[in-house]
Amino acid sequence: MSSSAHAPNLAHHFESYEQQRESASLGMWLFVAQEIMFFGGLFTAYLVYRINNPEIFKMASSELNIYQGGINTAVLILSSLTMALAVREAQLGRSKRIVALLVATFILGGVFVGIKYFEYSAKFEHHLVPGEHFDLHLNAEELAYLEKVGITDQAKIQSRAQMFFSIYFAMTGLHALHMLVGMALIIWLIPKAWRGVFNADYHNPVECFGLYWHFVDIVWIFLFPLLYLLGRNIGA
Amino acid sequence: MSSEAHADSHAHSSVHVESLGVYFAIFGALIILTGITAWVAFHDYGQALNDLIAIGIAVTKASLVVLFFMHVRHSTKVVKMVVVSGVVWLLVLFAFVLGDVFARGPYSVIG
Amino acid sequence: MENQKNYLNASYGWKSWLLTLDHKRIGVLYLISITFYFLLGAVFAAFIRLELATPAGDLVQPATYNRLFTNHGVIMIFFFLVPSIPAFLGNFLLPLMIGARDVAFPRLNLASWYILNIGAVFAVWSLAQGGVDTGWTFYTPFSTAFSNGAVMTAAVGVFITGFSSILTGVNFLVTIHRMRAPGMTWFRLPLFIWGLYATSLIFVLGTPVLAVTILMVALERGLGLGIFNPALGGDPVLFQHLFWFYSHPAVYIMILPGMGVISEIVAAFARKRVFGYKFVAYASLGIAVLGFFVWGHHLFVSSQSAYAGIVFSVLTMLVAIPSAIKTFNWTATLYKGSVSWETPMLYAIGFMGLFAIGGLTGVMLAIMGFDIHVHDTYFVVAHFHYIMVGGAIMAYMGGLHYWWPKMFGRMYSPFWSKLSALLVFVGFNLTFFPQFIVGYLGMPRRYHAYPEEFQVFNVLSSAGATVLGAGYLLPMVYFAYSLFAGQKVGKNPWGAVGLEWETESPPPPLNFDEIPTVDFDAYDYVGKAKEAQVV
Amino acid sequence: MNILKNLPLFPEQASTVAGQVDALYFFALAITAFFTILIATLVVVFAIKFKRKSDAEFGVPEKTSLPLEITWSVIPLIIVMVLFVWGAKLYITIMRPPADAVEYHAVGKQWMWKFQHPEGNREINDLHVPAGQPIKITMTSEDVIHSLFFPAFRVKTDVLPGRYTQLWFEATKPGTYHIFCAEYCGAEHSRMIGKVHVMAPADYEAWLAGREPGKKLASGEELFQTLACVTCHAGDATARGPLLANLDGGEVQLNSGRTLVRDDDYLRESILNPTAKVVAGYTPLMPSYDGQVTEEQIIELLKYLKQINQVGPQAGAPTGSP
Repeated sequence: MSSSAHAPNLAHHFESYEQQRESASLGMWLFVAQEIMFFGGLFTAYLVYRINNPEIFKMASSELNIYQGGINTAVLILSSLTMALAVREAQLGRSKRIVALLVATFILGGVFVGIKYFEYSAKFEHHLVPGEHFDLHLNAEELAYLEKVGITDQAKIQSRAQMFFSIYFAMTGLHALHMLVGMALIIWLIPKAWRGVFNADYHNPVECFGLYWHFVDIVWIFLFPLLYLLGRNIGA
Repeated sequence: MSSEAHADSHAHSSVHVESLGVYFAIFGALIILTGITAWVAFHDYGQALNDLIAIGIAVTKASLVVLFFMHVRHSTKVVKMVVVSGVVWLLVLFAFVLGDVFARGPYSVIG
Repeated sequence: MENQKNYLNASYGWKSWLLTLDHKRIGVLYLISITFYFLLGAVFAAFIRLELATPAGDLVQPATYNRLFTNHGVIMIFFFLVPSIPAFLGNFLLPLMIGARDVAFPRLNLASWYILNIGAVFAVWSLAQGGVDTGWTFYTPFSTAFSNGAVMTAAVGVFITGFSSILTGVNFLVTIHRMRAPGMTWFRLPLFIWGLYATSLIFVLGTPVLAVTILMVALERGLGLGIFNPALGGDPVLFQHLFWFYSHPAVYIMILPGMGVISEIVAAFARKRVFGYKFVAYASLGIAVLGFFVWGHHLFVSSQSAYAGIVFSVLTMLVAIPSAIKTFNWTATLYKGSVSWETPMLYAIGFMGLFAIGGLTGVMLAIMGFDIHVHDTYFVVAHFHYIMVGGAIMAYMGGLHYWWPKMFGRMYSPFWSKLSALLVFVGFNLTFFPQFIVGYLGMPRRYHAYPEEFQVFNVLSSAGATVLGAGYLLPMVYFAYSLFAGQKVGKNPWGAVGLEWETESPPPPLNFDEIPTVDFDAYDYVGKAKEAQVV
Repeated sequence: MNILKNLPLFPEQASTVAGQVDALYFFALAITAFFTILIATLVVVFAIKFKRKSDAEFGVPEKTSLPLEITWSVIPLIIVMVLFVWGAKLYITIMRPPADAVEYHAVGKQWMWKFQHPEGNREINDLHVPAGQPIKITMTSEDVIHSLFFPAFRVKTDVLPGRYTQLWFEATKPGTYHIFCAEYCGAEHSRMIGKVHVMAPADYEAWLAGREPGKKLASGEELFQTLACVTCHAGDATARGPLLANLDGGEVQLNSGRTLVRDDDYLRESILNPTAKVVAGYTPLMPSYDGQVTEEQIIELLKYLKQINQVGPQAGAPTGSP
């Protein structure tokens, strides 16, 4: 204790930087495990209802804009790269580069949320928000496909499509909320990085935030195929 | 809080700094896999196979992020255990709920 | 010792408490909060028992009664039982028992306390809005579409409170992994720490599922999404799966740390190492892990498939094994011990009897053919009160009496505390044993009025509740007295083994002057005996 | 004290399974009592026998005994496995109705039970059944989840909206017993109760005969005519709708190529969402009857459809109930 009493950024109850760093990283990983289970509840609901309504989910999924979803996937992966690099720079203690990469991550996060905003607006315009105004329009080809697999009841198609969009909004909404929280945390990190507090001994905040950001990326890695890519194979 | 902190910090106190090349390679792999998963989605191999490929690619991508971007490759055993537990518990939730759903059949019969 | 600073007198003023990062002060903050929530929950219980003293629903309106039992459940479970032993006793003792200066994340620790109370504000606010009437289980579609209570507010409260548990769990796990004193190996850890570790696992892996499930209910009720709505093909049974995925392990959140407390008390007051230490330690983990595979026994009559039911039933049966191991090992610890009948020990002895009944009736409920009849009757109510009150609260009271002198440096009245232990034991049995009988007779739970032939048992129950209430109120008096006028105690008033007993009472702000090096096993009463002889 | 005169400790046994449930209960109770008394006795005896005599006294340390640990793990394991197997077998018995069970219907609704006899009589919160006859109750809910509970029969099953669940019993002892709703369902949950009247078969027949016909709901046959089902499902080869035969659990092939069992859920869906699962070889042109028929009318229709099945497919308009 006495040897590290004057060490900057070493909390009083830790004996060494290594203990502090490993504690922070383990703590963050436990939080990520918690997040897995949190989204896990939603994924369970998705799986149950998709198993119950495979064909209608495909039709509803086709309504999503694959370009917006695809670009967002790329944006998020790129932001994961900039974040990973920010952590690397933090390990090396290069403040300016940390700031630059954090800013890049923030901007990419902003792009993602921006695209999400346009995506949501389109859903409102097209009456794809669950509720009494919900109205899924299917073209003749899609209707023909559904008829071929034995689904012709319009009320059922509408209700199950609403279920798809309920889950879509719950999952992507919660994901977007995580993005916003992440962006707020970047704003908290940037001045710290600017002041040069991060170095090989002390970079836990950047590293832990990185774990959070990557986790949010991973959630999207699953959401993209599960929500956007269904039903694209029809007629292929 | 001061710059002296940098001076007397041991340069590599047991922190593993990954090389830049690894990060860019993983990024490339993630983008390519995203392309493949989108491409496959537009081809019909039978729904089961399509789903299997989509999930397989997503799991691969997630593993790459976890192992490289999140440094689990160089993490302590405890951290690895936490990652595995998180996934295993998720699978428990899936398995038992879906087991019942399959055995019970679709819930509702009303339109 | 007199002039030494301790955590209580190190600083003064509101701020020094409300912004404290000291785990011991945060522990005391939890004590104050959960005592308040306990009293609140108890008031609801009192009204319930008063209403049920007569068969007719004549005291309150049915809608009011539904709000009473719902709020009794919500407050007692989420705001008292879940944080009770882990967040209060655990917070205070975990760093002391493993030889650390604090938990790994002190600020997060304080945040957890605030989160609990913010959640509670919503719960209390829901009372001001007329209360919530869904039962603590929030079953859909009643909660999403039919209830006219303040479901949203209560759901938000439960959601927020969940994060208090999660963050406490994260904090404890990291603390146990990373903050142990030199020489404090895994198998030198006191069994209370093993209990906290197992509990924290459930906090981290179970609570988020409850949080997201409650969130889905709120999204459905508030925003019109339809995840459990039968009209959209939604499955109310899916809600039950997700809900019980957390809520069954939550029972182990309540009992596991209690079992840890009992291990500590039994060892200290028999002056003997807990028999089969490793088995008891592994049994804690076993219960925590197995506990995640058994939730479906709440769904035997809910149209869950028989196949799933059979799997859940057999897995539930297996939980009996680690529970039996613990109980037998505690009993064996007493054998050839040096048993002292202090108040904490009386609570521990009471716990063993009541937990045996609670656990064995739990096994009975896992028997599928039997559960069909007693499911959702007072048999279930009696069973889980035997676990939660007869088990968890008895252990909580035992722990509170055991560590009270450590926390505040003063002793309480042995006479009054023993009397209260007796009152609690007698009152508890009188309250809840008749409920087994009336449950088997078929009285469903959550009934505001009931057929006349059940009255005898309900009168007994209400009478017992009065005794039980007296048993709980008494400690408030003698503990308050002890705070100011109790006899001062030294480091180790019970002559117990454990790092927490090697520092001052109350402990100094940083727990230990020097971080101790541990070179003895947990409950090393052999070493203690030698030491005593030398002296 | 009046209430003390008739103080029950066990509910009446009034069904074939009640005795079996009670036997299992007594066995489990004996085990519970044995272990509780064992532990309580040991704890108290040890606490007295080894009471601390002086403050300098310490416990005598003991090595953990592996054989002991194994013993007190394996014995409980064997006991709980016995309980599990016994319980699972009984569960199957209680959950699976016998083939000769007569089908009744129940609809749960905040806060009442609506019952229908196979003969078409309707009752609210009262149910008359003959003793000695297996009775299967097919149930659904109009709103929230309820649970139909007959304590004297030891049976209970949740009643869900949008789905059929089943429960069966064979009453053995004439008498009047409780009906409870066991799943919390809102404000008047504790008033969602009723009485089941078990009658000797002859009495039951007399009771049935004595019911005013006006209380009866339109029979399935009448509905079949008034809803114009008969126009398409008359049963000849040229009809637009499929032959309504072999409806009770028989298999049918669909347009999609799938084969499924024609159970109640399927029939119900085919009335409410006729185009959801169309029988192979037919075009989906039947209109939906969602909103036009009540749950009880559907139940009547289903009963009638199954009667056709028993009488034979050639009878386009078989004789209905008397």
